[in-house]
Amino acid sequence: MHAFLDGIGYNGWILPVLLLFPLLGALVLVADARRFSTGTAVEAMGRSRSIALWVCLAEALLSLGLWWSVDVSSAAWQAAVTLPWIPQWGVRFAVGLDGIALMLVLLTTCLMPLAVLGSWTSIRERTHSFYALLLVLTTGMLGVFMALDLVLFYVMWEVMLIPMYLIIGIWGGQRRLYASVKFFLYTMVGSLLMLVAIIWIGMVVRRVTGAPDFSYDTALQLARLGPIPGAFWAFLAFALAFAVKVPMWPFHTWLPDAHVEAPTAGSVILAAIMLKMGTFGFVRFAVPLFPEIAMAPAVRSVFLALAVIGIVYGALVALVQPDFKKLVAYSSVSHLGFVMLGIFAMTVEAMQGALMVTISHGISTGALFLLIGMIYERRHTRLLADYGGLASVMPLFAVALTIVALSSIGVPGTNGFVGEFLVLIGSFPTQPWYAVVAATSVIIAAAYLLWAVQRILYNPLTNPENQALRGRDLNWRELGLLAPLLLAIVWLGVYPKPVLQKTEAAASRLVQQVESARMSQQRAQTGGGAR
Amino acid sequence: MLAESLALSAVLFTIGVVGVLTRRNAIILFMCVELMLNAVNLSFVALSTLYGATGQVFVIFVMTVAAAEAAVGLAIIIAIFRHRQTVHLDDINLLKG
Amino acid sequence: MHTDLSASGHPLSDTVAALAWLILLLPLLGFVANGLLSLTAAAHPGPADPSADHGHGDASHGHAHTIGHAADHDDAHHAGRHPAAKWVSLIGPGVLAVAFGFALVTFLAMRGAGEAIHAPYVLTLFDWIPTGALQIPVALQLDQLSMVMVLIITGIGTLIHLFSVGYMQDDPGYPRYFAYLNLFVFFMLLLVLGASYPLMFIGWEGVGLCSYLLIGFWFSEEANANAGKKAFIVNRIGDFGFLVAMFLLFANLGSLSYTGVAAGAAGLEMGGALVTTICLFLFLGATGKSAQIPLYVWLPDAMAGPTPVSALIHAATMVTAGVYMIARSATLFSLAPAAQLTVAVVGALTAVFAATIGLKQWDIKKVLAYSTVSQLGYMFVGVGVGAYTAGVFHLMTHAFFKALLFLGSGSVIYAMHQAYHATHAHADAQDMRNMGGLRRYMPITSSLMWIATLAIAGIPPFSGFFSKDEILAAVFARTHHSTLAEATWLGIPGSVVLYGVYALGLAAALMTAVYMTRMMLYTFHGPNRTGPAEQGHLREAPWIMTGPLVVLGVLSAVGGFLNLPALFGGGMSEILHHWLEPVVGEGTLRVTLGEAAHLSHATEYALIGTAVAIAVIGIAVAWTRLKPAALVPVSESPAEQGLARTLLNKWYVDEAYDRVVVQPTLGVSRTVLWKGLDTGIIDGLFVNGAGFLARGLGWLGSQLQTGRVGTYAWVLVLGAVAVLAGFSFR
Amino acid sequence: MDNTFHPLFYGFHFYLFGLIAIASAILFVTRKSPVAAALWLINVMFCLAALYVMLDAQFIGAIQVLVYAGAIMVVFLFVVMLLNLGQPNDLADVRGTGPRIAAGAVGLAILAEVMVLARSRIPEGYAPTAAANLPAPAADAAGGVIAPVAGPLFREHLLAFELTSILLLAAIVGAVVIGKKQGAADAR
Repeated sequence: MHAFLDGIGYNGWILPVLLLFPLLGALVLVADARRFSTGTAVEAMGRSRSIALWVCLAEALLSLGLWWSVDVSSAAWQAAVTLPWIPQWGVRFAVGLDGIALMLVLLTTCLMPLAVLGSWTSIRERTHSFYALLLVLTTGMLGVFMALDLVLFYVMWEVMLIPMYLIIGIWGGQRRLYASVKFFLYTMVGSLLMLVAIIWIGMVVRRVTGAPDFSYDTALQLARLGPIPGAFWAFLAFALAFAVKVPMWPFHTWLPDAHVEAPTAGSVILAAIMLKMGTFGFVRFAVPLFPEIAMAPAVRSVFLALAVIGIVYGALVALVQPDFKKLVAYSSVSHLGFVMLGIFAMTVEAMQGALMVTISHGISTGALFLLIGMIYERRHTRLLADYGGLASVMPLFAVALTIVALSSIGVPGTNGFVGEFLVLIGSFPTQPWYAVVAATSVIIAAAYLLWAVQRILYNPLTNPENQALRGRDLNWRELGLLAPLLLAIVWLGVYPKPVLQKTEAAASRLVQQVESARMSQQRAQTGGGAR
Repeated sequence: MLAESLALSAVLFTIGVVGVLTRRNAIILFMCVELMLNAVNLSFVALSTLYGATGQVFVIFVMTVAAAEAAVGLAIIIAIFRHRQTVHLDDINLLKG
Repeated sequence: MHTDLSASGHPLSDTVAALAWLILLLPLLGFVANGLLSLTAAAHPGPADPSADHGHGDASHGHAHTIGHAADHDDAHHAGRHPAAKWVSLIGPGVLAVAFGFALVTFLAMRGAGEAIHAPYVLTLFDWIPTGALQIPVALQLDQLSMVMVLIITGIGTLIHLFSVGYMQDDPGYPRYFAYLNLFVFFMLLLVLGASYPLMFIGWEGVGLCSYLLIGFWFSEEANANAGKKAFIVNRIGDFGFLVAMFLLFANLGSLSYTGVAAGAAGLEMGGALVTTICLFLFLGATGKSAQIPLYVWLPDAMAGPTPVSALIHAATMVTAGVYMIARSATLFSLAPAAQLTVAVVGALTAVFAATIGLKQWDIKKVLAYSTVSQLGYMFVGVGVGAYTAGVFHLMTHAFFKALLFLGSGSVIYAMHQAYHATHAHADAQDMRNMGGLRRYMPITSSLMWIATLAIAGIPPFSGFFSKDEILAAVFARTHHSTLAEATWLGIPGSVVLYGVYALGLAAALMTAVYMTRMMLYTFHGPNRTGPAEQGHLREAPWIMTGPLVVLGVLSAVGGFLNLPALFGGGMSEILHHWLEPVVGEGTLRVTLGEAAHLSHATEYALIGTAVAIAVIGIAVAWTRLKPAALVPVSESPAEQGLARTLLNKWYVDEAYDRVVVQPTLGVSRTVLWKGLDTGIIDGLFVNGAGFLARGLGWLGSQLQTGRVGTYAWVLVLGAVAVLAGFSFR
Repeated sequence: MDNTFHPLFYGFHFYLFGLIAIASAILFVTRKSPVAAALWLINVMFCLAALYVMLDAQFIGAIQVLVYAGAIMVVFLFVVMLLNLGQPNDLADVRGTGPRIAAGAVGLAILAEVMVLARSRIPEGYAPTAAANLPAPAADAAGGVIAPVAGPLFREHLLAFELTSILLLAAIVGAVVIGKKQGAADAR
């Protein structure tokens, strides 16, 4: 496999192609929409979704090569491509991957075809523009994961925001306008602060080296120069932008609204991939660029406290949600609280656990939203009280929902457990009390999900509308859609070794780098004390 | 006589301001503005005894401007009056925020 | 799957033991096969466009009628047999029988190797979580303790599977039932065979999952679904304790495998805070799984599941996982006398508390459920005082007679169902008040149930007597000259605590004898209350069900000879003790300060005498005081009064938990967290607040544009005045 | 110059015209009818003209009378007559007592501040340079009274002069357009 990939110089061109291919697809869709404006809505739906599906599948196939071509053990950026973009400002189109980014890119490319399949019959009007937006969204997300240049990262961050805003705003539920505007403003405020921080970094680099340079590696060198005045505020700006995206506790109120009002595909992508932008941001930008500030005891305990509050708070509030999508949204807040706990505990196991939770949360919450979409298509309601006894009329759906719920609860043998276990056992040596409090959410998670599953699948089948679902279990498309996710849930639960090994090198490099920075800072403080 | 004329100019100016604030008739408002301009002219002239003729040059300019302003202002008042049959300032509030 | 024979040096490595993972794999294959059978039959993928609501569907509706549809009938037993029932009846029990065969062969190989085996035989299959310092391989550990457990699980499991073939044959969810049962056995085997705490934890949560699925098997009843959910959540609280214990172990000892922990434990100092906390958290996990005082509430509700499930999971295997876990961490527990005393005290309290509730229950399965909780209390007393062999021995004998009791009650319920089914009566088939005098209709079941009752009461020569007596003797022996005696528990000196535990043990034994005899009297003796029409249909259950009962009857009778006290057996004595020596021996010795329990013969005879006397008194009291003839069927029986009512309502513990824990949490999270904090403060104040602020400023600005020239003049002049003031005061 | 010779005469007349100006200004503000107000304003202007002359700004004094009082005030009167605003009774012109008191207070505030500023030291930056302190523009024989004004008007301030002429032109065109009959404007 290696020979074949090197033969075609795979690493040389793959990343830019991965970025541009969806845009191409979007253009084709737009062209097709104009040329085909005569046909009925149903035909338009058929054409647009099949184009989108083929583009996403091709993208996924293309990206699978990365699994072999990216050599995770080497410290250099893999499949790196650097093209000059705005030379005066020292801005380059620089993309590259390490172990962490590789897994997130693969998660994105593999989930997109499922998202398209998920909205196969639920999106009926203006389908061309819907799928075009989905493809642009893919580019934005992939760009964020690959960017090695701060300005490119920021541009991709915004490119990702606009399509999602439109998707929620146009194809959403009743309160979609409120939800989409809230989502947009929330993220925009955060990202503007980040822009200021990026420019600040550019200026500091210019002051140090004479020419402004926004590449990530030079920014990393910056961290080694020791404390720079204003670095704290830059870190805070980065942290706020990512905290809104994670979402961390106080900045999470956009998530339930955005999820409830987004169409199925929107919810799946929002939960499975876009929330990972925040945690990826912390792992790639906020912590490594300002290690001594991020790891300063005060800052670190604040983030740990917010993470743990997020975990317990998210779980408790999910317990009392009448709306199933809101319940899953709050559970996402809880799961991503685990990721933040893992990141700020700063041990190799905790970091690996954090990355494992991001991937497994992407899979299980993505599957959960797809399932909700499927029953919403049939019953057009998200309230748990309207359901009951579906297991006897829709056995396939019941099996799928049970497995996905168990993975989300984190029962061993599913992917959920591996991540959470690693985060907890990794963060215990450095933060025992935070880990114990976070572990209590294991109980609440079981409570709210099982209660929800019971209200949908088990209780007596009294509601006539539920009885009418007898002949309408999951169809072959939906089964084909869920099969890879269920397989991934069991596979990652039983044999997570390949994924863990892919991310181990990058995680331990990050931990060593931050630890060395913290040690040098402590030495400087103790040494400095004498001065 | 400089101090006294400046004082006088100040008094006249203040009377003009009070007039502007209290009167509701557009015409009278304009006249008060004229009075304020005259007060300013007085101070110009008073100071020109000290700083040379440029003060007086400015008085000329002020006068021309005052004339132009009066002309246009009155034209506007006439147009409003023809349209609204009143010059009460409080009734003319089409530009409400 | 490479079997890394790093332990190749081990004597067992070349024998059949190397194929131990087959024992584990067989039930998993059974689960997959039954699961597929269940799904393929029930699964009919719906129409391509799901939202096209074409009413009640076309032909597919009719076809789906027979399969997976009957589950929502109140009485799930007669809706017609599942088409794949034949295959499932073969796969389900067959898989387990083969596994049992393998286990036997491995056991014989292990016996053959004899004394040569001191180190456990660890078989590493593949890496599960290889990250940084935490390397968790999927490894199986085969030693004497896990061998005993595997034999119990597969042996009794096979019998119960055979019984379930008869019991569940007519249930439409038949393949689904056997799929879950096989999955349960797989996880239970993984729990006992796992070589490290995380592996045990997989099995731990896996069995919790299967008990959730099986308790809520007839999910169309809300009560059953609630019971399943309650069981899983309460277990999950226990699992939280187990998790924290694992974190402590990893953080302090750096390893999670048994061998690693045992090596690390040597460095821990006796009675230290660390080892005590670890043991207490482990015990919290055990209370969750094995239904001890704080977290026992789920077991009685678990009776909502089918009876064979109650027999297998909630009597023989799953609930004993806690005992196995403490026996497995004998090295840790023996270093923490305070923790051991806690285990013993909680065990004794549970034994008495559950026994009191058992006195007044009318549902036959509830009586047995509380008796299980009580007997588990006994086992915890055993392992709590460091007599790990006694605890495991009672675990084994209890598995025999409790499985027999449950299966017996299963065949009684089955018979009652057949009777009620025949006459289409809708009475509770599990309530003792509807039974009575079944001895005449079900002689075999009743005589076997008598054997089990005598065993559980502790009448010699039945197995219960030996195991229960050994625990009580062990407690008595440790009241002086043992690490426990010197330690203190919440200020009370160890020996006083142990005497208390002994007294509680005797009280529990007395009550056990009373409620078991009460159950036997009300079900099998006295006049029949089922009703004249039904009596014709009451008959013995088919041989597929009564066969396993006979085998269990024999085991309960002779089980005691496996570990005769040194007093009687001479050469044959303490077989189990010698067998488990390499695993738990060292832990026991540390508790007894090096010497085995050296009770003089006189005191031993005295102890045996008191135990037998207690049992006989119990039975006699029940026999004389209770009058089955006075009973009337449920429909006419009066409501209970006073203490009886509190006992019937299980001291209102469930209601207390609900009011103290569940409702406040829901209330707080709904009003304070969600409505108050989330939508109220964060959303209301900050997010929408910011919006409101912007709009407010806009409105304020617009007020200036009144359109009146006067206002503008005023503003102008005021501005000028302000500027002048600024200058004049500069 | 004059005051050195007849200080008393000069001072007396100065105060005389000052007081008359203030009195007529007050009366101008308080009159109800616009016509009366206009006439009082003209009176103020005449007093000012006199003051200008006393301040050696004879040309300005003449212009004041000629342009200001003569032309602008005539236009005002003309407009008043045109719009027949004369009747004082129907115009509750003056605002209520509240605003008037406030206006008075504001006026006093301005006066007070001006007094304070007048006494305060002129900051060194703005003090008149020695050169500017040359003797008052004596009416030299050649240019007569107008020369000192005309010189700077056409030398330094030529641009301003041209601009004002353009301004006047614009004003005229504007006034004509605005003042035109309503009908013609709609015809377009």
